[in-house]
Amino acid sequence: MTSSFDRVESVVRTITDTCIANEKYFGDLDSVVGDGDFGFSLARGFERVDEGWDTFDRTDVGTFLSKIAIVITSRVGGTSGPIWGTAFLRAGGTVKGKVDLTGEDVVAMLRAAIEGIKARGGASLGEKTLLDALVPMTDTIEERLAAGDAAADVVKAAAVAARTAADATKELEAKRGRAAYTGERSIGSVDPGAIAVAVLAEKVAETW
Amino acid sequence: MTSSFDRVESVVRTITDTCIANEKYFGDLDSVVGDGDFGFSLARGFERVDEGWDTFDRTDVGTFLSKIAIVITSRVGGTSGPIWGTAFLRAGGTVKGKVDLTGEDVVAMLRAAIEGIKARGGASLGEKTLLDALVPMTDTIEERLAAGDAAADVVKAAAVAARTAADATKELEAKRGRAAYTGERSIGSVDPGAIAVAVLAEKVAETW
Amino acid sequence: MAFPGPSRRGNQGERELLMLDNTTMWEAAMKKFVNDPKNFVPEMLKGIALANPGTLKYVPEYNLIMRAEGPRNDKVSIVQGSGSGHEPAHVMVVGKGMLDAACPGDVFSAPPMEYVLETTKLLKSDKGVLLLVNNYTGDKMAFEMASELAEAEGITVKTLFINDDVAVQDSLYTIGRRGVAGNFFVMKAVGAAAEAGADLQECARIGEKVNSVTRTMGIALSACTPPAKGEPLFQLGDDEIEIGIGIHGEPGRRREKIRDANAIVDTLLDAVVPDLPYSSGDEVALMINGLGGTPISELYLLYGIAHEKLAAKGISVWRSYVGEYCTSLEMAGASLTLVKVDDEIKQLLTAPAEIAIRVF
Amino acid sequence: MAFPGPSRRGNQGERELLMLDNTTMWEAAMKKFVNDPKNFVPEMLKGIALANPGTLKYVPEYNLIMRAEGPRNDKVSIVQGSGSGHEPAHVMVVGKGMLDAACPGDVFSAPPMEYVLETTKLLKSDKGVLLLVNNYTGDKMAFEMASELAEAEGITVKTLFINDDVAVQDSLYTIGRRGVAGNFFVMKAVGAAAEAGADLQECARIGEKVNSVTRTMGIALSACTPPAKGEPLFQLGDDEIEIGIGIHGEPGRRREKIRDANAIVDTLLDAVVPDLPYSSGDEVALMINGLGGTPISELYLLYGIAHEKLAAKGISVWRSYVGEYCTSLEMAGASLTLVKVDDEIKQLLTAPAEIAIRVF
Ligand SMILES: Nc1ncnc2c1ncn2[C@@H]1O[C@H](COP(=O)(O)OP(=O)(O)O)[C@@H](O)[C@H]1O
Ligand SMILES: Nc1ncnc2c1ncn2[C@@H]1O[C@H](COP(=O)(O)OP(=O)(O)O)[C@@H](O)[C@H]1O
Ligand SMILES: [Mg+2]
Ligand SMILES: [Mg+2]
Ligand SMILES: [Mg+2]
Ligand SMILES: [Mg+2]
Repeated sequence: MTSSFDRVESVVRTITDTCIANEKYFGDLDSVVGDGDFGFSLARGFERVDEGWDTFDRTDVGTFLSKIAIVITSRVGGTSGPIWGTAFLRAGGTVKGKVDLTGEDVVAMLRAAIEGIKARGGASLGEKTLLDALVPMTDTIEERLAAGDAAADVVKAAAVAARTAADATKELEAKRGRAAYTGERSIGSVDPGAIAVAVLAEKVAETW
Repeated sequence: MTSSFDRVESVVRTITDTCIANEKYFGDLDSVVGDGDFGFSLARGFERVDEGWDTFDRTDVGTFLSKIAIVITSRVGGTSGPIWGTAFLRAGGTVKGKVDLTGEDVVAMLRAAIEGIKARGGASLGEKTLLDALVPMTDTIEERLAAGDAAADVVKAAAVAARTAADATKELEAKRGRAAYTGERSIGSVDPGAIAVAVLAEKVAETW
Repeated sequence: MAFPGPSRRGNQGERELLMLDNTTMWEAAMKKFVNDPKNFVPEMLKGIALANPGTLKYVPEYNLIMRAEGPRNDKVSIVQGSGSGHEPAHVMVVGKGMLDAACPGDVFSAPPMEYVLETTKLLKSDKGVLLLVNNYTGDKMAFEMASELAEAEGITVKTLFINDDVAVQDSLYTIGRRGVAGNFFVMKAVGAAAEAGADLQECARIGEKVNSVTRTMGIALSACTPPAKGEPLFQLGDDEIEIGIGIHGEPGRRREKIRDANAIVDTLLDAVVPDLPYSSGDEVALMINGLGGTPISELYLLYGIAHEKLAAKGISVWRSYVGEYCTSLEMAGASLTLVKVDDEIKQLLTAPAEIAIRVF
Repeated sequence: MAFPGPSRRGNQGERELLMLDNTTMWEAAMKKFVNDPKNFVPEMLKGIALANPGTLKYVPEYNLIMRAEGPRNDKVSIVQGSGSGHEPAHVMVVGKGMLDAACPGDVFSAPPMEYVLETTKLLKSDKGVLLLVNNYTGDKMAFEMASELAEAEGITVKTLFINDDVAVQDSLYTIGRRGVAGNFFVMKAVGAAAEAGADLQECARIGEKVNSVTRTMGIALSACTPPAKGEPLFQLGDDEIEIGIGIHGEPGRRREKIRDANAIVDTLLDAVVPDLPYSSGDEVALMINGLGGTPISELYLLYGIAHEKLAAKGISVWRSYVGEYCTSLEMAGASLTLVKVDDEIKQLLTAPAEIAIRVF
């Protein structure tokens, strides 16, 4: 599987639009055991991405993603700004100078994003964060690519994996972020960050 | 009709108990276009009357009523303290030194109370105050006494007159007190003070 | 409440039922920090005194908060009474440079006459006692009766009625405009003058002057629940606001649909500005007063809008007053007050004072 | 929001639908003084600046309120950031003797990293910049990233995390206790020290010291509605209260039935007192902080009860702090904070300060 710059742009575009469109939904998820700002924070940040859309340096995928990362890190409030910004920054870092991406590149980007998130926030798998959707999704992508699946199928499988994993965060007790304060009371509600990953993966699959 | 000191005491006792028992009802009436404190104010004041009940000087009806008046004037807040206190004070003033009262005494007491209320608050008939129940009730008592009715019948007729008149305050526009601020919006709800007079008259008739 | 020993008493059953009702009511409906609702005011007053040891004294018999040092014969005593439920007005603005004492009634009830009389006696000074009263029927009666009686006992008393609320117009019948949040400016100016040694006449002149250039208009977004009542005083629809609300929850001029903050400030200014009127070139104090349940963030938002709209009319804000000055329990809402200031008023409003409400 | 010219863009339809939804939501459900909910924070900040001309400055690019005179090289700059919705914390305690600047994020959101970085740059001083941060994941990250970048630009920075909330216990996993209303005491003490010329090290020492003797516990009687959300953050039953509520509406330790004020004070003291612990013979500052929707009358009632219960334990209250210090929008509720004081802390807490929130 190779992916053109256009494809990267279209995926980032989808992420941008989806985060803006789901402001209320993401916010509602975050008010169950959090503070309700997750949707607002992402939406305001991705509005900035939208506003600057035509101005980002598109020399290569790495540069493009790092520009997006700066907007997110700088302008998204709450935990999500540093977390999501770091993810985009690290993903971009693995593909500096590249214009076309291989399947291995995509997996490397996602692994780098995951490591960045872990480094920034100190979370591990199973602590009820967006990692609990992102990691299983990346695993699936890697497996399907290894199995030689077509890109469109890989993307669909990724969406299914992300959704399944995100829904499964319901059973977890939060150990990180604001939800962690509630301890056992966090069991029974899904993690907003994980659901956001699932929604984004589904939208990407839909618009592939 | 003559009335013993016992009868006076029993009427005042009924007023006291009824005002305490109707705290919530009177308060609710006052929150429609007023500030909701009418029931609370009367109840707290008559609780004082209750507490001091055995201690009031019972030399004669005038002295007894003036002692009650002092408690009410002193300890009832809002408009009702001065208004109701003045009414008791003036009523007592007309029967100084008397232990048994005639029908004429009762009418004189009520007329004096009415004049006291008017002097204190500047209100006239038809301005949606307790006067609009008190005056028709007094008129009825005077008529029935003149017609030679028995005391128990006079008291019953008084209760009916007070009730009818109090209910009719619904149609009036408030010109005095807090309700007056609302002007035309006061039309459609009864005056709490007038209803209180009706309730008291009915209880007096019941317990006669 | 304990019923005292043997006595002639009527329908006891009905009264016990009522007490039971009250308890149930409290448990079921009331989200308040309160013990026995009947003791709400005394327990609050006790808290104020405990929070200000050495400077404030609480006299439980008369709901009285007074300066611990008591009245001084070389200073006019300034006293304000009114219903409770408007805190910090007036019990929390007792102290050097403002009130000498405040005697509140129960929630939203004028103080009983006796409270006013005994307060006046306890605050007796050779220079006289100035009673500040918000202009309501009950308060007026209690203060008039009390000052008559106090004078009969040889105390020099003057009474000043505050009536800054433009929501209620004078008429042949009503007692006239109500006193609302603008009373803060009267208390502050008169308090400063008295502290500086002004005589009773002069204190009264200053109070009248400040009152005459002060106008207020309020808006409620929600009702409020007097503790002893246990239920909201009135019902406002989910999208309704009450324009011209009284500080005791009395209905105002009219009900309207909720609108944005710009439109609300317009409504308030349209009522207040033409009333005095305040005109281009005037300097004003601008108060945005919270009614109890509205956060200070919203008050500052309103302030910014009002400040700019006044500037656009050529009216310049000399000083801002943003916060809670005269509330209606936990009612959500705000009032806007303008005071036309001159050098004398400015000096009195900024003179030092040491009162219970402070930040640190 | 205007969409800029021609650009590659996805599902526009869905976004327009969302905007429509937002408008409807505002009109239908929200009883607040607000224009466009997205501009709630900027419009409030503008109001603060307009209310304090000459002393405070608003820098819209970074949600920044700073002293008008700017940083001084002979004084450590004290900066606090956090989410908005906690007013007066922290934007209204900027001024001489307290903060040099505050950079809030949106309602209940840590400020974006860029705000913190640019604020730090604008507040650069030869004596250094002290960043005060309430201990939450998002705030911690933003401040850590910003101070790394600021140091890279040659600014001397120290960061101090405030964590006074006993409702949340330390654990292997969580970031630890939260910072809540007790941060007022840290800001006040550090502000006074900086004003008096203390160096960065000394300011940090004082901040750590005050933080180490400060403990808070809060209770919510109602939820609150972030303007941009338009709906309450959570639902509490008519007779339910949330014990150990977070200042962003995060659930607390548990839900219980509403009880009387005495029992509530017991719950708060039982959580706070044994935590440090505060013991017989200690002198404390006692703060009863309102969460935004609770009237000051109820706060004083709680104060009085707490004061007496502490006295009964042999803990004497040195000074009272009753009012709103750190709120959660219009949430009804209160928190209780104790600070164990010594002469140094007393002196710093009572040192003069000139800040936006004031009475007159
Ligand atoms: N330490 C962490 N590491 C990684 N992700 C985290 C961490 N803490 C929280 N998150 C994610 O962030 C989401 C919440 O984001 P946001 O609302 O911006 O945070 P907050 O309001 O608590 O600052 C959570 O649903 C979770 O997926
Ligand atoms: N000026 C007046 N003269 C006589 N009665 C009055 C006057 N004003 C009000 N009232 C009566 O008092 C009642 C309200 O009493 P209360 O609640 O104690 O007054 P407030 O709360 O307005 O001070 C009214 O229902 C009316 O009957
Ligand atoms: Mg959140
Ligand atoms: Mg009333
Ligand atoms: Mg009243
Ligand atoms: Mg947040």
